[in-house]
Formats: sequence, structure tokens, C-alpha cells
Amino acid sequence: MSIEWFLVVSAMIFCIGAGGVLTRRSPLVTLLCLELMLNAGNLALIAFSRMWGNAEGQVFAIIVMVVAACEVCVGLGVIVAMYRRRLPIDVDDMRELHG
Amino acid sequence: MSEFFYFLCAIVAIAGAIGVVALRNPFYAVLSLVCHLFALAGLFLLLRAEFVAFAQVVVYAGAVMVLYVFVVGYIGGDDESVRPWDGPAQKGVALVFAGMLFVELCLAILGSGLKALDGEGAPYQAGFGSPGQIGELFLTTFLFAFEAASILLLIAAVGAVVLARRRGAGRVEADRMTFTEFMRPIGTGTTAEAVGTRDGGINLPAPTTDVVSERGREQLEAGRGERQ
Amino acid sequence: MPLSILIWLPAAVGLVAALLPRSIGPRLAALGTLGALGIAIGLIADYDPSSGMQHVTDETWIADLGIHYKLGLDGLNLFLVALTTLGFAAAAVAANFRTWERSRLFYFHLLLGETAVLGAFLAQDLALFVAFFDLMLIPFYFLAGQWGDGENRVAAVTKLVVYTFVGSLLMLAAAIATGVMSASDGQEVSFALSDLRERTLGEGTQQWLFLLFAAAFLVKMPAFPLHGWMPDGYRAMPIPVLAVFSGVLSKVGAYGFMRIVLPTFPDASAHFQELMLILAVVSILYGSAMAFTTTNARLVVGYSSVAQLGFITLGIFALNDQGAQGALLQMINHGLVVIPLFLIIGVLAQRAGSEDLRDMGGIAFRAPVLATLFLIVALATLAMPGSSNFVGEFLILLGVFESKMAIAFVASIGIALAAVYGLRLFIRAMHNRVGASVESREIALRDAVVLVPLVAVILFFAVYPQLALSRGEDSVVSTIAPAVEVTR
Amino acid sequence: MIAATGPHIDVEALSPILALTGGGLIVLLTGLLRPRVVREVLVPLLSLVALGAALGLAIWQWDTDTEIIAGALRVDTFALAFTGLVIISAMVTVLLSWRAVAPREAAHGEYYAMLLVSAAGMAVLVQAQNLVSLFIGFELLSIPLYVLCASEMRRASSLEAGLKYLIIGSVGSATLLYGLALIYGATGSTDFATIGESLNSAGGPVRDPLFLTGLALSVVGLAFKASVAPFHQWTPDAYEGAPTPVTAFMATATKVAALGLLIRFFDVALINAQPDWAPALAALATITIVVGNVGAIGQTSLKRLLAWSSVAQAGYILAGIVVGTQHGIEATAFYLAAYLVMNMAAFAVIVARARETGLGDAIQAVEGIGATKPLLAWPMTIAMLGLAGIPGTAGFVGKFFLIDAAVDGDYAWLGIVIVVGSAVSLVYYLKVIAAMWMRPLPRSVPALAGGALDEPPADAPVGPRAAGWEVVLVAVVCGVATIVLGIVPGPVFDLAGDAAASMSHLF
Amino acid sequence: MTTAAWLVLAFPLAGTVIIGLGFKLWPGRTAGWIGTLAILASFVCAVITFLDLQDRDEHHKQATSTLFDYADTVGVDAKLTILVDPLSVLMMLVVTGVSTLIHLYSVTYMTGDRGFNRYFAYLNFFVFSMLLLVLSGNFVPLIIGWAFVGAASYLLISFWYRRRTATSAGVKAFVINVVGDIGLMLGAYFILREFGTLDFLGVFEQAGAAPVNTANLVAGMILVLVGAFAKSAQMPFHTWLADAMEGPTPVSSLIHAATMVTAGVYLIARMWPLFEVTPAAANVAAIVGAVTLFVAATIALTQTDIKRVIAYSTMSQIGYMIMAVGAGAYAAGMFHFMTHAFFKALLFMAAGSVIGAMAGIQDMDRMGGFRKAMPFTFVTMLVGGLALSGIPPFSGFFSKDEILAYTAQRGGWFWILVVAGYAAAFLTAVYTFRMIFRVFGGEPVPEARELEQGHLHHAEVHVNPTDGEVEDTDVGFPGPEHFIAERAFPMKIAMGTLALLATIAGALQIPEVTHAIDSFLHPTFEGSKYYEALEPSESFTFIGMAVGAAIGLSGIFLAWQLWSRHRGVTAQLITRLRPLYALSHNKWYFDEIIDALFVRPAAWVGRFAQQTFERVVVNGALVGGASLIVRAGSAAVRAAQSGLLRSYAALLLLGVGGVALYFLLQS
Repeated sequence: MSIEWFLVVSAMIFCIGAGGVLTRRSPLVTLLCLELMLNAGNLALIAFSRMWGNAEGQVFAIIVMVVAACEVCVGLGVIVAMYRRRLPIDVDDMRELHG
Repeated sequence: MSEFFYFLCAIVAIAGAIGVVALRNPFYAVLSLVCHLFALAGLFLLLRAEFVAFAQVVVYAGAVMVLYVFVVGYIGGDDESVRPWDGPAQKGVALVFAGMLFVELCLAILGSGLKALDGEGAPYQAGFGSPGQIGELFLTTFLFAFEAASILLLIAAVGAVVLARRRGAGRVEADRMTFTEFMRPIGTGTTAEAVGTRDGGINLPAPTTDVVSERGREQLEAGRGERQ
Repeated sequence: MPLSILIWLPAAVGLVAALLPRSIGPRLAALGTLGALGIAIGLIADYDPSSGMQHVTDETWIADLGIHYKLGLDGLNLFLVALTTLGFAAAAVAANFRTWERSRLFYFHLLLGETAVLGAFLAQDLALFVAFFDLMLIPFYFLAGQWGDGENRVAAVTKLVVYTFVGSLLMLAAAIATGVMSASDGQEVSFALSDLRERTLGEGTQQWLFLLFAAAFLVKMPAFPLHGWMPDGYRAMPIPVLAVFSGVLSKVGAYGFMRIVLPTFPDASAHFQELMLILAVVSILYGSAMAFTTTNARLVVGYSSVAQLGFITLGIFALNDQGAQGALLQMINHGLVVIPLFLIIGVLAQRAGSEDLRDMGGIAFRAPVLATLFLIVALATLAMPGSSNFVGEFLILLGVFESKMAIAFVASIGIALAAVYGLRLFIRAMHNRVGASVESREIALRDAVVLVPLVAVILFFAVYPQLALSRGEDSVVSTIAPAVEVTR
Repeated sequence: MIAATGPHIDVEALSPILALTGGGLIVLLTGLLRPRVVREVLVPLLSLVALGAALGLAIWQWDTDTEIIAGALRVDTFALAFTGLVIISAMVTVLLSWRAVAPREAAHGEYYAMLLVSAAGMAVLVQAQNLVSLFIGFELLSIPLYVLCASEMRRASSLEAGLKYLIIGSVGSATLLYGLALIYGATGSTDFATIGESLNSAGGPVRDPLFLTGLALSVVGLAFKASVAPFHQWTPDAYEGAPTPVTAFMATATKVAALGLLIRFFDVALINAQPDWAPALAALATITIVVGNVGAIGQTSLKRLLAWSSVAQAGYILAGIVVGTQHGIEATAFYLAAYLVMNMAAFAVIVARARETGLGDAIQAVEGIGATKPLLAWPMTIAMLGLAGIPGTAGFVGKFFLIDAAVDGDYAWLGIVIVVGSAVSLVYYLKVIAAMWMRPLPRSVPALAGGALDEPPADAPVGPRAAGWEVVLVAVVCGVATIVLGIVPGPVFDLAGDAAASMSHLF
Repeated sequence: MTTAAWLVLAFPLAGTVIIGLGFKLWPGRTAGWIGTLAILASFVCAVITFLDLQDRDEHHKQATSTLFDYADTVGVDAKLTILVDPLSVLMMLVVTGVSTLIHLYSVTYMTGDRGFNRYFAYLNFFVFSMLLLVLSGNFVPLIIGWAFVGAASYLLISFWYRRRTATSAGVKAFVINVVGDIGLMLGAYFILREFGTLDFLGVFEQAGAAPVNTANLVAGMILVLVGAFAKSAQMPFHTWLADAMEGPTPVSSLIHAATMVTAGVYLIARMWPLFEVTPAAANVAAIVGAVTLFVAATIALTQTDIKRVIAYSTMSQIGYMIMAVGAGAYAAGMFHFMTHAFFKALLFMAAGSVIGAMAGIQDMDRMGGFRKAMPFTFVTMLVGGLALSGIPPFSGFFSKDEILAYTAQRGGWFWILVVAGYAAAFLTAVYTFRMIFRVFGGEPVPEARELEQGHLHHAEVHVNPTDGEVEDTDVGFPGPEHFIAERAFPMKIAMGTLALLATIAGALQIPEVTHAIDSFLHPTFEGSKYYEALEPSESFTFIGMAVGAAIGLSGIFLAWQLWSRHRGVTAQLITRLRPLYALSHNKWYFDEIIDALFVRPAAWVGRFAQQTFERVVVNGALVGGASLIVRAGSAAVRAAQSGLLRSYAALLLLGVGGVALYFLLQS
């Protein structure tokens, strides 16, 4: 299996994630889409690390996992806080700030 | 064999991704993400990244997703309502943009002059991607990243607590107070309380003058009025 | 050194005055301006026409950019400096006879303005000039915005500032480009005018730089059709401020042409000569036409200034000695007449309760002194032979006559038109029947205190314009020499 | 079995970052103590101390030029200069936050800890020497900011700002990540030095689509943080929603870090490809200047206005990077310093007025203060004039320097774009000045002479209150600094010169 | 000798300053006497200068003196120089002399006017300016004097500035004079370019050598002529003169009859060396003079305002002079200038006296039968009239006929001019005696009767004679009192003296008998190709004189027939010759033409600029357009800032795509 195949898959996942951010209104799901994008990055990293035969990519990937986890928990924290304030959990309703 | 395995994982991964984007119910979306992650781990294995794959399954598909499920459960995972304005148009736009990006990325990947790209990759030497190698890298070359990541995790946790901890109505904390009052410990709303050890109930609706007060609003309206 | 003192004295005094109690501050400010005037007169007295640039100060300001704090006095700016100090002194004294709320702030801004204008006139470093040129406007923004007349003064003055800054900032870019591009590789970048003169730029470069500079200066003057800010802006300003603004600041633009554009971009100046001349002529005719149709006394003077600065531009772009000399003299003259004109209009507005010519009239009989002063100023404004303004226009038109005869003929129409609006202003205010709500009163002593000296200066120059001409001649000729060379 | 031997750690060079992170942890722990005096006095004080220490160490290390921790970071004058700017901005932020609402809401210890860590992240970012530390620094910077944005949890708009910033920000960092991945793929290394070698080596992938795309994506990620159009849209919302001190921090420090990294990226690593990327950057700069300036017109919220203006300013600064000359770097560094003081003065005044009136950051809050509060009115005026680039202020010299660099690098037209933008910007800067000096004091707003309180409005737990001396102090100091930088820029120029010089011999 | 000349200038100036500064102090008529004395003193100095000049030998009757450099820079030598030679001395004498008498006249005439002091300040200022004009030896002072007299005339025309008619007339006069100044200035440019100096003597020396009719010089001299025409009310710049009658009568008599309006004649005579090398320009002068003298005469026939009649006759007489100097008959021109100064000033004074009797009314239709009531005025008016109509032995006879004779001597088409001259001479006699008969002949009007009873008529309410508007009583000038020669001694002296001069002045230059003027002026015109050459033959001269006398007498006879013997015939004539009458009565429609050609277009342009251009282009396109663009952009950008997170993300992705695309294209 040549590396390109993996890369194409990762590119596809990345774009799907991006598309998800554009389509989904629930911030929860938006966060999931962000996860997708990061994972696409991970896949690419791993593929390249395989390609060059050095493990730097894998290390990077692990760091990315950490980062992803952090983003998730902060993101969820905000969502919960909004829920506590009885705010609608819907990105289209967050329009107090505009113009 | 590996081809079959590759296609299996790839298809599942992509399907999972699509599921995340497509399924209206957040709960299902999470589940399909989990599938996606498993498939991805498979791909990692194909790329000889055993440790990463392992971490992926344990940390990611395990821990993180559980967190998700909790939150979804907490705030109620009911379906997204369909709004009149984000019908096909919105999806179309999304499709176009994502598609454009995909095309560009493919151009980049396939158009690249790097020979290695359509090779199997560098010859495999033992221990590649093994926990040992990764760990060594973490303790040598990427020591700093490793430490920094720990700080990052810490601060993220703190942040999450700050954001998500409970708050009830409490007594107003005056802006000025006597010295003794000032020195006397009271409910402060720190992490300590957030995790509910002591007098967690007492929280302070702190002064909100940075917020536009009602009276302020009236004045603003008045102001706008006389400007127009 | 004396130049630095002259420049910074007003700002310093203004700062001190702003900290002193209300009773003393304004008086001190007026004294400060008078002090500056004194210094300027001293400079005229010990000026030596033969020996070029004098009292030169040259300190490195920003070494990394090759910007110097370089000042110098020569025949070109000598009398303009004097005019500036005179104008601001008049304004400060006149203002002292009125009460302003937050008066100390008022004088602070006024004197800051004086410092900026003096700096612009005395700067011998392009970057320094640009800095002062841009700074100049800000105090006037505050003056007009806070103490101005009219309901929508803020909008008007904002328009003024933005409009003029479009020009000024374009000039900023052009100035930097000039400095950088003129430094051929190996040379240290320098903005000193003397260096820029030596380092000639390519024809094409000169041309677009010229246009940017011209934009700034024409807006500042203002010249047709870039005077859009003028009507509202003039209406918005308090009279003493307006007097200096129109009398002094507008000259900086014309001065810039002579000091910077002609020596630095000689080829471009020659290339755009016709364009500028035509623009100037149109300004003259258009300004005059507006001046004898508008009924607001301020705007009559405002538009007449457009015409007068048209004449000055004409003289500058005659690109010969006569024209330049005339332009320089005319700058001084116009400043000298416009300042008292606006002060008089202030007095008239008090009498008539409005600045509209239709509401004025007939106060000459009860106010003969005012009428006489006004008459002298009016006749000087319309460049009646025997006034210094006439000498200025005589030289200007002579210059144009020598270079582009046809334009001289067209421009001379402007003189006749000037007679029309000049007399119209005077008669509508002074003669005919007494206006309905006009209170026919003689000029008050406090107004006379300011006006009489100004008129005296006008009369002096009318009798002996040679004073300015002889002092200016050498510097003017040598400054514009590069451009003259090109046209030959 | 491989014997793992840890790399040598140059503690001296690392010390500024250590001070920041360590300080963050200490503050966090101190915040757990309960007496109010601790939370409201000791914690900010400790943060200031930590920052001060970091700044001192940075200055102490000024002339070092080494790679530390196995090439994870590069500590050189440039990095230290930018770190210093970040730290200063953080110190000001601490002062502005002292009596603000946000820390009480988010609990003081946590609030200041996050501030410090974020600052540390920025320091890492500008010192990063390989892709991994770059990315980690990027996240270390962002994640605390997400939280800080949302930290005024009683205010819906604060949460909204937080979530928007978080989601868009994460998209940005995902893009960055993918870009970095591609770069790694194209060069086979995460270490800048190695990347640089492979790029400059004959037949290197400089023109390889894989690499260029990676470059594009990472540029976007960074441009996003510097709020360069068209990646600016989070800026106004986040700035308006966030607590004002946090806004001040984001507006200044984040820009410093992001642009610092952009400089390393383009003017050092990719300097050989300058003809390729310069036009794109120039185009982005133009768009940014235009969008920022027209966007700011007609805003009634001061924070929002400053947000748009910060977009425009980013455009100006980008011009310094476009030309890719040492002169340009110098100009950028100087302008960032000027920009920092000017904005801080403005934000300090906003904080003060928001506390004194119930009007939040609406422009009405500053109406008529010229007559009553010179100590606030003058700094604001100077800041506005400075941002507009009026002579006598740091802004003028900075712009002069930038245009000078642009012309010098044959981008004269960019210089003209800058000045046209500045001319337009006058419209809204003057609007603020006019509000302060040329409009009467709104009748119903309590004028607090010397912080004398009158009856607070019924609906606010604590009504209009004194601005607090430290805020006024910040305003005045920054105002004065703006003027001083405008008249004697020499010293700061020299520092910027050192910083730029230290870059020239990197790759 | 130049010192005396400087003093001539100094006294009137001093008078102006003294009267002006002390305008509040001077009681009663003091200011008037100061003014008169000042002029008298300068007259004395003029005489002294004259005597000095006479002492000099033929070839050194010329002196210049420079006070200081006025504007001496970059090749322009504008010095404050005076040139004293016979020509300027002659002018000096006449100007100061007549002025003295008119000041004297004014002292009573203006008594009671609330602007008495101002009046004399202006009048002295005028004399100063006029003397500066005639004395200056350099173009710049010449132009200055030229403009100063214009200003003075403006001030005095709109002296009664409560009258709109007066102020507008003043503006008209001033503007037309400014046009003249511009002409003079541009002419000076040409001369400067040609000869490189503005000094008269310098120019004249080189002029002799200059080639004939070079385009530059012709253009220059024609521009100079514009100046002369504007000042001397020659066509088409004459319209201001009639309106100038708004001024007090002595002003009309001094400025608009005796002195200022003849400046054009002086100028052409002064510039003779240039005109002789540019015959083309000189011919233009001669022709315009001829046309003017004829047209003006026809207009004068039908005017009913007594002052306007005299004004048009002034135009016509100046036409004669211009024709003369244009044709090269310099001495004749100057001679006629002198005699004209006498009798025309006299006529105006007499008219003033009549107006006084009519309590400010100037309309001849309401006059009549004053012969008995005011004999002195009648006699003086008669003397003036006879002189004007060229009846021997009155002065006008000799001067006018000399002009015609010399012009005829040029031969060729100049004969046409001569014919016009004789025709106009006839008309002159007619309108002059029309005036006299209508004012003094016929049935006495009530005012006359009242005066015969020994009481001077006073109107209870004063009205503006031009438009019948009631005078502004709050300020109340013109003064409530008015005077007639019969009752005011100073007026009598002034008029008497002038009457005497008007009678005998002709003796100075009787053909074949005396050549006083001729020989006196000779040094100035030394080297002129006409001055000696032009010498009409004896017989021709006498035929001319006979014809002239005959024409004059027949004109008077016709006038007697029409306005004294068969009154009322004129009415029929008018009905019969309606178009001619209309043409003449409407002054050949010059005002209307000029109005249509210049005034209206200018006003239209002004209105267009004001109402349309300023709004549409200057504010609309430039200011509004720019701000519109900016605001539109702002609206767009802020609309994009919708607050919708997903649209932000979309734009971000778009940006990503764009940037990525750009970089891909770089590969």
C-alpha cells in the first residue's frame, strides 16, 4: 500500500470535518468535527513518519492527541456553562455579537 | 491482505466521519466518531505505529469519548431542529468549499515530486514506532514538548473546572468591607469548592458592572435615539 | 538655536498657561505669541540677504531613518515666519477679549498650532516638514470642534481633517519614497532638503511623487476642485482661529511647492506646468465667481482666498523668478489682509447678528473708523494698485506673461472679478440703507487694538514692498533655480 | 534496549519561560488559599512578580543566541524581544484585571494562572525551533485564552465570545496542524534547521506542491491568530464579548506572538522563496487594511471599534514582513511595541469608564470626559491619534518606519495603501475624540470626581465605582510612553535593530 | 525744481491725512478751508515749478527725481520716480488750478452735508492721485496714480452711499476703471518685454530706434489704449460716466469733466514716442475718439437730466482730444484739454447752482425761466455754452478748430473723422443751447418764481433724483441746505474766474498770432514726426475756422428755433423720428449690450457654480463619492460580520482555499 492512499484518506477526513463545521449547528457536534480534522492531521503525520521512517511524526501525533483532548474538555466546559445559563446550545442562536 | 485491511479501515473511517457530520442526533454522532477512531487506529497499525494506535484506542476512543457521552447525556442529546434557512443551500456551500479544499489537497499530494510518496515507505527496522522508541524520543528530542503538554493538560483541566463548576445565588459581596471581613475566609468559588469539598454552595454573584446594566441600556437607547 | 526657541516658545508657554489659573493663563498665552512675534521681528532685523540659509540647526533626530532635526531661515520663509507669528499674536490677543469656556485648553491648542506652523515653515528636512505639516491640523481640529460655531461643527471639522489628511498622508508616503529612492545604493538615506536637491530622481519617479505632493498642497490651500472641505470648515471655526487658519495655514501649501517640489522634482514641475497653471486659473475664476454669488461673509472671503491662492500657484508655476517673487510676496500679502478681514467680519457679525450679507448694511456712517479700516483692507484684498497685493499680482502675472502669455490674459480677468466681490463685500456691509436688525455702532477699542496694527502693517507694505522683495530675492531665485533651469 | 540520556537543559536560556510557567503554578496554588486578601491582593501581586522576574531574566539573557533542549527552542535576541513585549502586555493586563469582575467570576488564582500560562505559550511560540514545540506553543497560547474569553460567565456575550473563539480557533489550529504535517511530510523533519537545510539544498522541495500547500495551510493558521483578513471574523466578536482586560491581552500579546512567528517563518526560513510568497502576503495585507478600516466605521462599541482597528493595524504590520528585509523586521518589531502601548492606553481608559459609568464599553461611556477627567481623556486622545498615525506619537514614527521599509523593498504601492487606510481610519478615531471633547457629559451618568460614589443603579449589585488608581496609572503611563516613543524613538529602535540583527544569520 | 514738484504732491496728501485724522475735530467749514488751502499751496508750487522750467534752456526742460525703489527686483525696475517736463507741468497747472477753484466752490456747496469732512478728504486724495498720475516717470507709479484716481472717483461717486443708485454707479465706474488698469498693466508687460525697463525716459530713448508696428508693441499700445479709453470714457468703456453723475455736482465738475477723464488724453500724449512707432495703435485711438465724439453728441441731444447732458458733452469733447492726440495733433489736444477744463467745469458749476435752486431736482423738464431769477448763473452758463459750441472768440472755438484743422492735415481717411468732428460740432451747439433755453428760457417754473420773490426753494422731503426714492433722513445727506451762485460768494469767485478763463484762454493759441501752448510743449515732443511736420496752411486754417463758427451759430439758431421760438415742435419731431430718438435716448443701448455680453453671463456662471457645480461635483462627486464608497464598503463588511459562526468558518475555509490555490500555482 503506497503512502499516497493514506494521505488521500486523511485529506478526505479533513475535508469532511471541515464540511461538518459548516453544516452542523450543535456546538457539540462541531467539536466532534474538529476532532475529525485533527485526526486527519494525525493520520497524515503517521503516514509521513512511516514514509520517512522516523518516529518524529508519531510523537507529534501523540502531542496532537493531547491537544485534542484539551480542546474537547475546554469546549465541553463552555457548553456546559452555557447550558447552566439556560442559553440555547445552538451556534445560530449566538448572535448577540455581530456587525 | 494488507490491501483488504486497508480498504476495510479506510472505508469504515470515512463512513464514521460522514456519520459524525450527517447524523442529526449528537449521541449517534459520538458513537460514529468512536467507530471512526477505531478504524483510524487500524490504519495506524498498517503504518506501523503500534503505540499511537494503542494510545488512540485507549485514550481517545476510551476516555475522551466517555467524557463526550457524559456531556451529551447531561445537556440532553435531542436532535438538531431543522431551520428553514439552513437547508440544501447551506449544505451545498459546505460541500463546495470542502470539495474545493479536497481537490487542492489531492493536487498537492498526487502532484508532489516526492518519490517516496508512492512507495511503501522507508524500510522497516525493528522497534520503529515501539513504545520504547517513542518514549525515548519524548525524553530526549521532544522533552520540552512533553513537559509543555503536561502544562497544557493541567491548564485545560483547570479551565474546564472554571467554566463548568456550579454556581448558585449567594449574598452580595460588597465592594468595600472592613479589614476583618477582608481577612476572613469566605466562599470563593475556587477549584476546591468546585469539586465540592467545602462550603461549595456559597458562591458569589460578583459585581457585574462590566456588563451593560439595565439603566445603562436605557441610556444607550436614548443615545442612539438622539443620534439618529 | 534662535529658531528652536522661536518654534518651541509658543508650545511651552501654552503648556505653562494651561497649568496656571484661569485669570492668568490667557494673558500669558497672548504674551507668548507676542514674544514669538518679537523674535521674528528680530530675525528680520538681523537678516542678511546675501548669506543664504541662516541660523541653521542640524541635529540627528532618528538616525536609523536618516531624519534630521534641521531648521534654517532664508528669504523664502523669513517673512512667512513673521506672518505666522503676527497672525497668531493677533488671534491670541483678539481671543483674549472674548471669554471661552475651558479657556486655558483653548490657548494651549492655539499655541500648539503656532509651534507646528512655525516648524513647517522652518524645517529644512523633508521628514520634519511632513511631521509638522500633519501635526498642524490637529490643534485646529480641537479648536474648531470644541469652541467652533454652528450645530454640525463636529461633522464639518471632521470632514475638514479627513479631507486634508488624505492629501497629507499621501504626501507622507511620497516624502518617504523621495528620501529612500533618491539615495542611490551606497548612499545614506537622507531627508535633508539640501541633499534631496543634489540627488535627482528619474523622470517617471518624479512625476508620481509630484502628483502626491501636489495633492497634499492643493488640498491645503485649497485649490479648485479640492476645496470641498472649505465651506463647512470655515463656517465651523471660531473667528480668531479661522483668521489664522485661512491667513497662515493655507500658505504652508504654497510654501511647500516652492521649498520642496520645485527644487526636488524640477523635471516633473516642468512637465506638469500647464496642468498646474490651468488648475490655478480655474481656481481664480471659480473662486471669484463663488465669492460674488455667495451671501455668507465668511465664505466670500473663503472663496476669495481660493482665488488668491490660485494667483499664488500661478506665480509659482510660472517657473521663473518674477513669478516666484510675486508668489512669495502675495503669500505675505494675502495673509496680511485675510486676518483683519475675518476679524472685521467677526465685528460685523456682532453688529448685524448674522454673517449673511443680506442682513448687513449701512453702518459706515455711525462707524467711520471701522469703515475706513475695512475700506483699506478691502482695497488691498482686491489688489488695488498701490497696495502690496498689486505688486504681488503684477510680478505673478508678469512671470506667467513671460512663460505662458495666454494664461496671463485669462488670469487677469480674475483681477476685475476681485474688484467686484471686494466692493460687494464692503458695500453690502457698510453702505446702502441700514439693515433691519443691524445695530449701527463704532468699532470697540478692543477690536481696534488688534485691527489698527494689522492695517498699519498693510499700509507699510503698500508703501515699501521692497523690504520683502529685496530680502527674498536671492533665496527665491536660488531655491527655484533647478526648475527654472529645466524650463530654459 | 536503548539507554535514554536526557538532553542538556540550558536553564539560563529557558529561564523566562520557566518563570512564567512556574509563576503560573504558584499563583494557581496560592489562589486556593481562602482569605480574601490573598485572592484579591496577593495573587495579582505574585503574578506581577512572576512576570517581572520573567522580564528581568529575558533582559538578562538579551544577548544569548542558542538552541536549547535538543533544538526544541531557539533563544535569541529576537525571540527575547518579542517575549518581552508579551510579558509587558501581560503585566498591564494583570493591572487592568486587578479589580475587574472577570477574576472574581473565574476565581483569581485560576484566572491569573491561565494568563501566565498563555503568556508562556506565546513565549514558546516565538522561540519555537521545531514544528512540535511550535504547535504546542500555539495551543498553550490559545486554550487558556478560550477560557479567559468566557470567564465572565454571568454575561451571555462572554460565553458566546468564548465558544466562537474556541471553535473558529480550533479550526484554525487544525488547519495549522495539517499544514505542519504536510511540511513535515515534504521535508521529513520537524526541526526548523533540518527543514531549512533540505529546502535550501539543491532540488529541495521549495517548489514542491506538497510543501507549498503545507506552507499555505500553516500561514492561514498563523494569520488567523494575527487576525489577518479574511481570517479576522472572530476578532470583533471575541474582542467585544471577552472581559476588557482579556481583550487588551488578546489584542496586543497574541498579535505580537503570531506576527513574531510569521517573521521567523517567512523572513528567515523561507527568505529564499520571498518572490513567491510576498505577493500573496501583500494582497492579504491590502485586504486586511481595507476590511479593518471600513469595518471600524460606524461602530458604537469601543472594544469592537478597537477590534476592527487592530485588524487594520495587523495589515500595516504585515507590510513590514512582506518586504522580507532586515529593515522590515526592525520596522515590524518597533511598530508592535508602539501598537502595544497605544492600545493599552485605550483599553485602560475603556476599563476605567466601564467601571465609572453603567455603560459598559459603549462610546457614550467616554462622552464629555474631556471636561471632567483629563487623566483619562488625554491618554485616550493620544492613543487614538497615535493609532491614526499623527506626528508626535509613536504611531507616526512606526508608520513612517513601515512605509520606509515598504518603499525600500520595492513595495511602494503598499506604502500608499497604508496611508490611504490611515486616512480612512481617522474617521472613526476622530469620532472617539469628538465624543470625549466635543459632546456634553451625558446627564444621567454619574460623574465620579475622585471616585466619590453616588447611588448605584438599582439593578447592578455594585453600581458605578471608582476606576481604581492602577487603571488610571496604566492609562497615563501608556499615554506618556506613546508620546515619548514618538519623539525619542531612538532607544527602542536600537532594541528592534538588535532583534532584527539576531535573525539575519539564522539559516 | 523737482523739490517743488514733490511739494505739489505733498500738499494734497497732507491735506487728506490732516482732514482724515481729525475728521471729528474740525468744526463747521474748517476742513473745507484746509483742503482748499492745501490745493492752493500745491498750485503755487506748480507755478514755481513752471517758472523754474521756463528758466531752463530749450533742451534741458526735463528733470526726473526718484524718491525710493518701490519694487526693484528680478528685472523689474519699479521706482517711485517723477518726471517734470512741459507736458506734466501743463497738466499740473490746470489740475491744481481748477481744483483750487472747485474746492472753493465746494466749501459752500457742500455746507450742511453730514459728510463734509469726508468729502474734502476724498477730494484732496483725488487731487493727490491725479498729480501722481501726471507726474510719475515710471509705469508702476503711473498705474498706481491711475488706480488711485479711479478709487477716488468711486468714493466720490458713491459719496451719498445711502442711495443704492449711487453705490451701484460707483461699482460700475470702479470695475470699468479696473479693466482699464489691467489693460495698462498688460501693456506695460509688453513694453517691459520690448525695452527691458519701466522707466519712461528709458523706454522713450529706445522707442525711437524701435522698428515700426512690431506685433508685440502694437498689442501693448492697444492695451494701453484700453486703459486710456476706460479712464476717458471712450467707447465702449464709456457707460460709467453718465451714471457717475450720482456724485455731488462739484465732483462731476472736477473729476468727470475737468481732470480725471482727460487722463487718457495725457497718457496718449505722454506715450507719443511709442505711438509714433505703432501707427496702427495711434489710428485706433483717432478712430475711437471720432466715433465717441459723434455718438456722445447724438446722445446728449435727448437727455433730460441736466448733468447727464453735460456728461455726454464731456465724453464728446474728450473724443475730440483723443482724436487729436491719436492723429498726432498733441498740442491741439492738450490745448483743448485746457480750455475744456475751464468751460466744462464752469458749466457743471452753473448746473450745480441751478440744481441748488431746484432743491436737488436735475430734470430739465421741470426747469425753465431762471434767466431773471439767477442772472449770474445764466451769464456763466451762457459763456460756458458759447465756448463749448465753439463760437468765437471764446476759448473752445480756437482749440476745437485747431484739432479739426490738424486732423484734416493728415489727409486720407482722416477726412472722415474731420467730417464727423464738424457734424458733432453742430450737434454740440444744438444740445448745449437746448439745455440753456430749456433751463433759463420760457415761463418761470414755481421754483424760479419763488426765487424771484427772493426765497430759495426748499423741498420738504428730499428724493433721489434718479429713482425718486425718498432720501435716508436718519443720516440725512445730501445736506438739507443748498446754495446758488447768486448767494454764495465763494461760488461766485470760482465761477467768475472760470468764466473769465473760458472766455480768454483761447488767446494763448490764435492761429498765425500766438503759439504759447505749442512752443511751451515743444521740448516734450522734440523729435516727433508730426509735431512740426503737421502745420495746416494759412488759408485752410481760416476756412476751417469760418466753417466752424458758422456751424456753431447755425446750431444755436436751430436750438433757438426748436426750444425757444416754437416750443412743442420737438414733440412732433420725436414722434416723427421715433427710432432715431429711441436710439439716442437709450444711449445707443450700450448698457443693455454690455449687460447681455458680460454682466449676465458672469452672474449666470456664478449662480451655476453656486447652485449646481459646487453641490454636484465639488461636494457630490469628490466628497460624497469617496464617503459613499467607504460607507458602502463598511456596510458590506459589517453585513458579512453576521455573527453566524458557520459563515465565519465558511469564509475562513474560502480563505484557506484561496491561499492554498495561490501557493499551488507557485509550484
